[in-house]
This record gives sequence, structure tokens and C-alpha cells, in this order.
Amino acid sequence: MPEVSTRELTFAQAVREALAEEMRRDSRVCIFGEDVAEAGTPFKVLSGLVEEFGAERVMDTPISEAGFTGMGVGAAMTGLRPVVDIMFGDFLTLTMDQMVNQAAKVHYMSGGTWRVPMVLRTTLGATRRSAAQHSQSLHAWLSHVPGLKVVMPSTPYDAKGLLKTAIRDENPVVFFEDKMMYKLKGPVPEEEYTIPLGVADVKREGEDITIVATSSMVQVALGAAELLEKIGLSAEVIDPRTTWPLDEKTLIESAKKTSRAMVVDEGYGRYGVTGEIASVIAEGAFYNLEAPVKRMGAMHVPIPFSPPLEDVTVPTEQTVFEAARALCGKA
Amino acid sequence: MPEVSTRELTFAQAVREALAEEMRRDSRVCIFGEDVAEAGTPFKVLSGLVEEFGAERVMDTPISEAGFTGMGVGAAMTGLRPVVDIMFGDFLTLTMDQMVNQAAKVHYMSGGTWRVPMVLRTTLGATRRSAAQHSQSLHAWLSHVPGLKVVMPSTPYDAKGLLKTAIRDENPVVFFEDKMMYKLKGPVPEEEYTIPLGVADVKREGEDITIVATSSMVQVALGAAELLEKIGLSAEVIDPRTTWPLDEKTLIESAKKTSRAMVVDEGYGRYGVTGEIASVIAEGAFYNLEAPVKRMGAMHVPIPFSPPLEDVTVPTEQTVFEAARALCGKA
Amino acid sequence: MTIATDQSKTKAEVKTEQWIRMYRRMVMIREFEDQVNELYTRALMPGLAHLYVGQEAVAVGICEALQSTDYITSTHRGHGHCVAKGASPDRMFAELLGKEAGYCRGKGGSMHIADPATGNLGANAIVGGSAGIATGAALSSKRLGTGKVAVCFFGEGALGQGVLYEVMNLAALWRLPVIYVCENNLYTEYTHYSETTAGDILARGTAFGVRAEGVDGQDVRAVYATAQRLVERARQGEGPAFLVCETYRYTGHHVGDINREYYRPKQEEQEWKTKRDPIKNFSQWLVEQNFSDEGKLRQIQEEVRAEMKAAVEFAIAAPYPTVDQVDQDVYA
Amino acid sequence: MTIATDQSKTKAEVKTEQWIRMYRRMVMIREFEDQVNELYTRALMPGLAHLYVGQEAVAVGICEALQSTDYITSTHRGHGHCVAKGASPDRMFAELLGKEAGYCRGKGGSMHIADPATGNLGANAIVGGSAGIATGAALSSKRLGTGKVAVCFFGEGALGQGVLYEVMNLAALWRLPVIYVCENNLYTEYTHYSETTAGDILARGTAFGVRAEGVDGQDVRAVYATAQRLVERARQGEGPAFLVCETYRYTGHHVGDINREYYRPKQEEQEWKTKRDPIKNFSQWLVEQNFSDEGKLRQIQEEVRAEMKAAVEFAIAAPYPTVDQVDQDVYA
Ligand SMILES: Cc1ncc(C[n+]2csc(CCOP(=O)(O)OP(=O)(O)O)c2C)c(N)n1
Ligand SMILES: Cc1ncc(C[n+]2csc(CCOP(=O)(O)OP(=O)(O)O)c2C)c(N)n1
Ligand SMILES: [Mg+2]
Ligand SMILES: [Mg+2]
Repeated sequence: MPEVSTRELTFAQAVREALAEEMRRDSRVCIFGEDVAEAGTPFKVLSGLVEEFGAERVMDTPISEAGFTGMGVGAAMTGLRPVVDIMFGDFLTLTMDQMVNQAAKVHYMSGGTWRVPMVLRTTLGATRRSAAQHSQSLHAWLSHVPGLKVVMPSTPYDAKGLLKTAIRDENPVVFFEDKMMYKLKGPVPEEEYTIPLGVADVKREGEDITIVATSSMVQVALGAAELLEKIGLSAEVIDPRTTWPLDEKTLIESAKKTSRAMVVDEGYGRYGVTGEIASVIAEGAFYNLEAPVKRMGAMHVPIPFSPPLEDVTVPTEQTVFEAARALCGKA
Repeated sequence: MPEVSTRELTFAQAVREALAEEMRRDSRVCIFGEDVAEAGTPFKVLSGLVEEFGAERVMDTPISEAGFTGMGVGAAMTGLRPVVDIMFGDFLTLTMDQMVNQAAKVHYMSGGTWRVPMVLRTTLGATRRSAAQHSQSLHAWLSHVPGLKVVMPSTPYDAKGLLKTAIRDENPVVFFEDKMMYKLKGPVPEEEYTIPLGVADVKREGEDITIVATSSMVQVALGAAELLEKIGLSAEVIDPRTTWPLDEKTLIESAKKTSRAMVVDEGYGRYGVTGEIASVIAEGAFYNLEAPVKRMGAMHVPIPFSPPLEDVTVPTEQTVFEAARALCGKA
Repeated sequence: MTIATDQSKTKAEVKTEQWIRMYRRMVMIREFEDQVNELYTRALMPGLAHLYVGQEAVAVGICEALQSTDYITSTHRGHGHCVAKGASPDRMFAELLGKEAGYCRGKGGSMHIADPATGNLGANAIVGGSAGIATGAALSSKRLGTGKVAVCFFGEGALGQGVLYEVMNLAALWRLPVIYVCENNLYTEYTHYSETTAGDILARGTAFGVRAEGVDGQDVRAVYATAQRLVERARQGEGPAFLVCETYRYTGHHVGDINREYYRPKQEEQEWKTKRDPIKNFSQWLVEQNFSDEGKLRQIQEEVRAEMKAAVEFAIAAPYPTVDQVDQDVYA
Repeated sequence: MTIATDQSKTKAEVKTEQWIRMYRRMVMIREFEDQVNELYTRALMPGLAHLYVGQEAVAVGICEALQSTDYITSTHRGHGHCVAKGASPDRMFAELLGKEAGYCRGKGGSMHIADPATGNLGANAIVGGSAGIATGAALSSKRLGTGKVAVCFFGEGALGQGVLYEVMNLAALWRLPVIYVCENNLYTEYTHYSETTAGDILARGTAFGVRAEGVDGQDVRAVYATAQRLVERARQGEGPAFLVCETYRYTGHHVGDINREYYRPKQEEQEWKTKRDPIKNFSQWLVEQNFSDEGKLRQIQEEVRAEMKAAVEFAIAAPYPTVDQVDQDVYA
């Protein structure tokens, strides 16, 4: 086995590296969105790409989310492999017709003849003091729609490997990046690698409780697991990595093993991701569960601006820890 | 108690009557949407209203769903009580920014100072041979969003009483009508009545299994209950009537009583309504359930046009019956 | 559609062939739609369909200016576009009946016929829903240097959809080879366009930097000539165009829309049908100019009708997809 | 804002008062934003803010033409609109700091200040997101016969959003009293508008039947005069207008946008600041015309600055909302 050399990259660097590698590999891959070129997005995720690949492949658009997302669909059908940039996940509202009535359905409606190999990259996550229209995590909507795939990386390593796979996928893929995670560092191999969609990752093994966490909530769950360890509880933290396809088996097997499960996701808690995953586990591990599956999502309120209010709307290490402890009967 | 005289009305007539009564009662109530005036919508639900209330209160719009929904928000904030008509629920994709980033958040973001007393009426339901862009049931998306209320009537009686309440509500309410149900007849009292939002209705009492069903699926569940009765199983059919607010208590109590539950909804089965309701029941009735909560929704495919394909994508009396029978251990 | 020409033919012969081809295509569309209406009346067709009768000159005039590899996007009223771009009626009828032999294996139906072989990116049941797709196809053409042009067909109702202006702006900025063809048939579903359209339609193109022109959509030669110019211009990299065609739908918004007096007078329908029929007027011109004679034209019509009948028979006899296909093609 | 006038005053006195009021309002906005920047620099403000410095003449010129009961909608760069419409700086600062005394009880922050008392329907952080709301408010005005006018402020970036054209079309069709005020400050976030805007901006109004005019947004008198005409016209039922104001933001897209050379030259900033500063030029004119003198103007500035400092102190001292308020105001 060849030696694998790794370095520490930030989440943003990992995303950029995935894009750069895929753009070098395949000249059909291109990027468009608002302020993606010289500015490299407000989050500076794309810095340097226009310099390497030119303005023909890294294209600044007007503030026309519906329009350029629709163009992504058409471009993908006809030979390009666009990576469309939607700055804040909250603006997905403007792209829903293009993503749901067009991108997701073209392949099926055309009887399998046309394909839409596009990626829509966007963001999620609160606690940036950006208020109700710039803080939502709307991935549940897209996960609800057949024809789309939904990717939610939680580490630089996963981000890079999953984004490369998403770009090579023949289907429309929505790729969610946690805005708060862009500066998070983690090891990323020098060598090329990809990660398949639909394979969960056990971020931490444990025996007493399964915590399924997505995207921004994975670090939170890992933090909670540390706290749990201190009181003698061993938590298994699982990151599905993609909400669709969903690796049900890994989630269910873990819950069967630990007999207790909770699901932590930053989307609104109602009619969202936690309901689906909790149901899958409750059904699949029914005879093994010693307690109901606990769900934690964003509070059912528009995200407030005021820091003390915003902070209580999303799960934290402490609240996850407490819920897990209660679930394990250690009050 | 005064004698209550009822007559049979179709679902469409009940909706129209609710609108007409509220428009007579309150001159601020107005309607706008595509082909709502002389045409009375393609489903003829609004026939006669423009004749009674005039073109100033029943307004035909261009095909600009985002635009006129946004106008509904502004009009509601400033003294009108608009009832916005979105012909097919599939076109909600175009209104998501107005509904989610505006209507749902105005009250909260403004610290409770502005209000948005508007109703958005739209449709859901497949099996009309209308293919993937005219057959979706997208109510899960709206139910996911704090700040909105979501109403899903299943009978003419409920439609009328709930719509009147929705119009009087001080918040944005999304009102879903099943296209296939417009001609369904049912008793509606002559006397005025309203039905509160957030109160489930037990459509049929039973002992062996709880079937929670919404909108179009209520009749299906009642049909399945008939079939179940023939094999000696007594099904309780509960219609939450509103997915938000959700009458959790009634659902949970029923499941506790019967010890078996299933949830049937015409939205896509993944990351939708069934996940939420099943989770609520699985948590609330955990120690009483003898089997996992069974979920049935639309198949995870874009709705196909071809009749034999379309027919298998949504739950039917027969499939609900079979699932319920299996759940009760009567294979 | 421009077809490889036989070197031995005279220019006049080639021209004649082209006119006759265009005539045949228009007749094909009309006869196709007659059969659709028949299928509906006989309750053989699931759901509804939106007929293109009356608008034939638009689809045929435009598509005659395109290569078979050029792209089109179409609408709920899309049968005419598909036929004009070269689709086979038998597979179209099969699709309308939800049969496996259909262009979409029965999954799309009347409103979603798509066909890579003829550059048909698909009909769209969302009004304005294909504006982004067509513009994106033009982007591919430009980036990949394929020289293809994309035509986006839509009814004047789509002028109400903001996304149209978003992509027009982008097409102008990036000088994309896309032609936005607005078929103004005067009505959306049941509302006259004047009640839903303020300002000036052509100006809605120029305001976004898109070359705008209007044409009599009942005159197939005029449509063709204009389209040729605009397509050529786009192909040369000179940017997008917006072509507004004045036309009329003869029948209801869909096959079930029978009583129309509440939204438009019978007399208006009568006038368009008698005075501005695109097929009748073109026939007359063909005869006058000695490109053909009445007998030959009638013969074409009969051939086409027979072809359509056979196509319908094929579709009726064709099997439905098997139920296991329902979850195929969700993902590629 | 037009304020009830004292009968005993001469016309000239009234005019003087108005000019001075406008001057004060512009200074208020600038000083307000200075304090915001200071709060950011001192790390006292949560999140970011988008300063209105340089654009003061637009908000003040427009709002001077409005009644206090007229409506406005605002944007992410909205402090200037709020001040011009009559908001109190103390409650604005409190909102920016997320305090309970803020206009939105701390729930909205910089991008969502709203205030029924001054007709402020709310700032909006979705570009183009308030176009529908403003137009709907105009619909209410017309249907309820209140005579109110609605002004929709937005940056030229919102010209990219299709919904704007959807509602312009509707406003024109229904002759609604709404004024769409486009503040063209040349840049969206980090991109010059010429890279994102094809065609002709004014024509984007007329194409949809909306009366369109352009004005120098650095000249408060010109803005006011034009606004007065258009507002009056709208109030009389003569329909909507689209007013494009040429202006410039002096500082970054937001307070954290410090290094801007990669998207715009320092020299350009310098030129606008020195040659076209709305406050400086207006001051000069006031003095020239003898409406005021430099001493008086300086005094106003000092008063305003003191007022702003006090307002900031108030906000800093004000308490945060209690945590139990987090789920209040979700539903009315
Ligand atoms: C976004 C959207 N809104 C509404 C509809 C319903 N609808 C179908 S066709 C139609 C009228 C379209 O009019 P036009 O664009 O002029 O096309 P025509 O039918 O005249 O060919 C409407 C409103 C739709 N399919 N999509
Ligand atoms: C729909 C939407 N897309 C993108 C953004 C991100 N964004 C915030 S401000 C801005 C630029 C706005 O430019 P302009 O409208 O000219 O206003 P200005 O900032 O110049 O005042 C962008 C792209 C947003 N808030 N909303
Ligand atoms: Mg039309
Ligand atoms: Mg700007």
C-alpha cells in the first residue's frame, strides 16, 4: 500500500480543491453564481479559481437565482457540467421551480433520455447573527424531492471527496455547506480520492447511544459525546453524509446495537430531516429500542437576530448532551 | 338546541360558500389569481364570485405566481385580507420566497408589529393523468416552516369551516384542496359555523389500529377501514385537518388506545408529513405500540403520466388495507 | 428543417421542395391535432391536451430555419413544435396514450415530449419553465463551440413570469445563441392578453438588450424569413433575439374547453379561421406561384391523414409500460 | 416628510424649514452610519451592516415627498430609509445590537427594521424581496381608498430579480400608487452593474407600462422634485413609476469590506466623495442661497452627532430580550 500523505485543510480549502481538481480533469465543469469570480464568493471559498480557469469557466451572474439555476439545468442537459452557486441556502426559495419541477424531473419525464449532471452548491446554518432570511437550513425540502440527491458534508475530508463525486454524478445534486464550518480544519490526503454518495460514516464508535447528526451538527454531537464519556456513557456518532440516498442500514444497525438513538439536524425540527431519520430508525430497530428516538432540530421559530435568542434556537453540545443523558435514563 | 338543517354540497361548493360568506361579512376579503374571475378557475371552484363581488374583489392576474403572492403579503400587511389562488400546488415552487422568506417571517422579524392575515389556496393530488409537474402534494414544505399554518381539509364540511377560520386568522395560512375531491359531496349545515385550526377529527372510531390520514387520503383510509372491518379489524381513522398546528394529543391518545398506527399522506413519502407524524406518535405512544408506525406516502418518483404507472404511486384503499392488515399481524 | 440538398437539383427545385416540405409539416400538425381531439372525444386518451391548431406556421416557420441538431424547448401546447422539429407521430401518439413506445416511455405524456435525436429538450408544463433550460443550452453551445442555436417557444402568458427576463438579461450579457419565440395567440387560459400584459411586448426584449422583432405568425414564409435571419445572427455570435409571433389558437385552451363565448367571441374565431388560416393562405400562394397545384396539395393532405391514422393505430395497439418501470429513470 | 405647516409662517420660512429639515436628515443618516461603523470596529455589534453613506440624498429626497402614513419598503442597506421616514435612532441602534428596545425587539437586526408608526413595512434581506410587498401595499391603498403611496427602495442589483417585473406589470395594469426607486450605486456586492445589467435600465420600466425617469441621486433637490411629481401622480391614480437614482456607496458592501481595489478603483471613490457628495453640495447651495450659513450647518451637525452618541449609549445600555421571548411573535 502506498503511503498516504495528508495535510490539514480548512473546509473551504477542501471545497475549492475539489472544484479545482474536477475542473482540471474535465473541461466541461464550470461554475456560475453571484460574485464567484474575482470575489471568490463572500465566503472566499472560490478564491483563485477564476485566475486559474478564466472567466469563461467561472462566471459572475446577476442576482437572478431562478434564471441562472435554470440555465444550469439546460447547460447540464447539453454537455456542460455546471456547478451553480447559491450564496445562502435561504435563496433556494427562488430556485425551487428550477430544481424541483425541472432539474429533478427531466430525466424521468423524458423516459430516461435527457440527463442533468449538475451540482448546486449552497449553504446552511445559523448563529452568524444574520437573522431570519440568512440563517436557514432548508435541506429537508430538497431531500423530499425524488430525482435529487442531497449531500451534507461535515468535515474537510468529506467535503472534498463528496463534492468530487457529486460533480461526476449524472444527476442533479444539491450540496450543502455549513457557513460556520468554512474555517474548520481537518486532514485531507494529498492523493486523489472520492467518497460515494449514500454511505454513512461512523464518526465515533460507541455502545450506549446512537447520535445521528448531519453537517453542522456532527461537531456538536462529537462534542456532546465527549461530555457523555465523562459521565460514563459511550455515544456512537453517525453522519449519514447524504440525506438522499440515505444509508438506512448503517443507522439502523447502530441503533440496534446501542438500543437508544437520537437525531440532530440544524433544519427546522418539524416536518424535516429528523422526522424521516427517526422514523427509519424507529421502524428498523423497533424491537431493540429501549426509548423513543429523540429528535433535535432548530426551534420552530424564524431565526432571530438577537444573540441570546439565536443561540437557543439550535442544538448545542450542552443541549445534545443533556438530551442524550436523559434518554439513557441518567437524569 | 336549535335544529340544524344541512344539505349536501360538493367540496367545491363548500369552498365557494366559505369564500362568499366571508366576503359578505368582511369587505376587506378579496381574491386574486389566474383565471379566478369569469372563468372561476379551471376547476370552477370560484364560479359566480366575480358576479357577486365584482372585479375589484375577484381579480384576474397575469401568470406571475411569485409577484401576486408577494402582493398578497403586502396587501395583508396593510389592511386587506387577500385569498391568493395558486392553481396547482406544483406552482408553489414559484412562491416559496414570498411565502417562506416574507409571509412566514414578517410578524416575527418585525417584533410582532406587522401581521400577514392572508390565505393561499392551492391544490394537491395525483391520478388526474397530469404528469409530474401538475400532480404533486407539496404541503410538507410549508408545514416545515415556522410562521405558516397549513390546512388540509378532507370533506366539504371541513373545507368550509376551516376556510372561514383561515380567512379570519391573523397569520398566513396555506390551504390545500385535493383536486380529485372537488366533486365529492357531503353534508354542510345551512347555519354558519367555523372549525378551529389545530383540532384533529376522528373520522371513524376503532379499536385495533389507528390510521392517521390527511386530505385526499382520508377517504382512502375510510375505504380501507371498511375492508378491514370485513376481516374483523376495527380501524380508527383520524384526520389531523391541519398539519400545523398539529393536534398531537389526539393522535397519540388514539395510538395508545389501539397500540398500532399508520400514517397515510399523498405527499412524497420521504422527508415529508409521514415522517413527522409517525415520529410524534412513535415518541408519544412509545410504550404502547406493538409494532412500528407504518408510513405510506407517494412513491419516491416524479409522478408518471402513464395510467398504470401513476396508479401505483399513491396509496389506495387496497394498499392501505393490506398494510394495515399486515401491521395487525393478519397476513 | 434544412436537409442536405442534392447537388443535381436546380435552385428552383430545391426551393419548391422546401415549400412543399413546410406545407406538409403544417398539415401534419393539423392532422395530428385532429386525431388528438378524436382520441379525447372517444375517451381513449388519458388526461387532457392543448391543441396547436391555428398556430402551425409558427412552429414550422421557425424549425425550418434550424438544423436538426439545434435545440428547442416547448410548452404545454407543444405537439406542433415536436412535429416541426422532426418527431415521429407514432411515438408521439404512443406518448399521449401513456404507452411504452412513446418518446418518454409513457412517463411524460402530452405536456412533456422530449427527444434528444431531434434536439427537443422537452415540452414543459410550467408556464415559462423552459426559459432557463433553453438559455442554458445556448450557453453550452457557446462554451463547447458547437454552433448550435436554441429556440425557446412559449405563449404570451409566459411574459408574466419573471424568470424570462432574468435569462434574457443573461443571454444578452453573454451573447448567447438563443431565440425566445413568443407565440401571442391572444389568450392565456381564459383571459385576453391585454388584461394581463401592460406596456409594450417588443420593448420587453430590447429593455434587456435582446434584439426584438414581431412577425405575422400566420404567414409561414414571413416567420421563416425572420427566423432565418435571427438564427443566423445568433449562430454568428451576435446574440439572442426575441421574436413575437401574432397567432391564434382555433380551439379551446385544452380539448375540454368547448364553451368559450364567455371569454372570446365566436366571430373572432371565425375571422381568424377564414381570413388568416396559415395553411389555406400558404396553399393558395403555392398554387398561385406554381409551386404546386390543388390536386397535389390535396394528395399530400390525404397521405398525411393516412399516416396519422396509422400512427394512432400503432399507439392504440402499443402496450403500456410494465409496472416495474415506475421507479426506473428517477436517477441516471 | 411633509409636516403640518404653521399658518403664520411665510412661504419662504416654510421652504427654509424644509431645506434645513432635509439637511438635518441627511446628516443624521451619515452620523448614524458613522456610529454603526464604530460599533462594528469596537466589536460591539453582532453580525454585519451595510452602510448607506453616500446615498443620503436618495432616501431623504424621496421621503420628503411622502406623508408619514405613506409606505416604504427597504433593503439590507436600509438604515437611511428608516431614518428618512422618521425612525428614532435610539430604537434603531437598539435593534442593531439585538436589544429588546429595538424596533423589532431585537429579532430583526440591521436588515429588518420595520415600524408601522412611520409606514415602514420593513427592510428586506432578500434582494428584490420587497417588490411584492410594496406593490401589495399599493393595492390596499387603492382598494381601501386611503390615498397612500408605497415606495419600494432597492439597489440596482434587484434588477436581476424577475419578480420585480412581475409586479411592475401588475402595478401598471391595475394603476397602483407605487414608486419603484432603484438606487444605482454602481455595484452589487463586488461586481459592477454593467457586468450584470444588459439593455437599458429605464426601458425596463416603460416596457412594463411603468413611467420611468432618471435623476441624479446625489442632488437631494432634484430627487425631491422628481419624487414629488411622481408621488403626486401616483396619489391621483395615474399609476406607478420607476425612478432610477444614480448614486454611490462610499464604503464597502458591508462594514467588513475594507479592501475594495480588486473591484473598484480608489480614484473612483475619491471622485464621488469630493465632487458629488450630496451633503457637501447641498450645504454649499444652502449657504449660497442664504437659507443658512456655515456656522448654523455645523451646529446642526454637532447636535446630530450628540444625538447619535446618546442614542448609541442608550442602545448599549439597553437589555437583551429575555430568552423566553424567542418563541413569541411567531404567530399573531
Ligand atoms: C407557472 C404556471 N402557472 C400556471 C399554469 C397553468 N396554465 C397552464 S397553460 C396556462 C396559460 C398559458 O397561456 P400562454 O402562455 O399564452 O400559452 P397558450 O396556452 O396560449 O399556448 C396556464 C395559466 C402553469 N401551467 N404554469
Ligand atoms: C436573493 C438574494 N440574492 C443574493 C443576496 C446576497 N446579496 C446581498 S446584498 C447583494 C448585492 C445587492 O446589490 P444592490 O441590489 O445593488 O444593493 P446595494 O448593496 O448596492 O445597496 C447580494 C448579492 C441576497 N441577499 N438576496
Ligand atoms: Mg396564449
Ligand atoms: Mg448596488
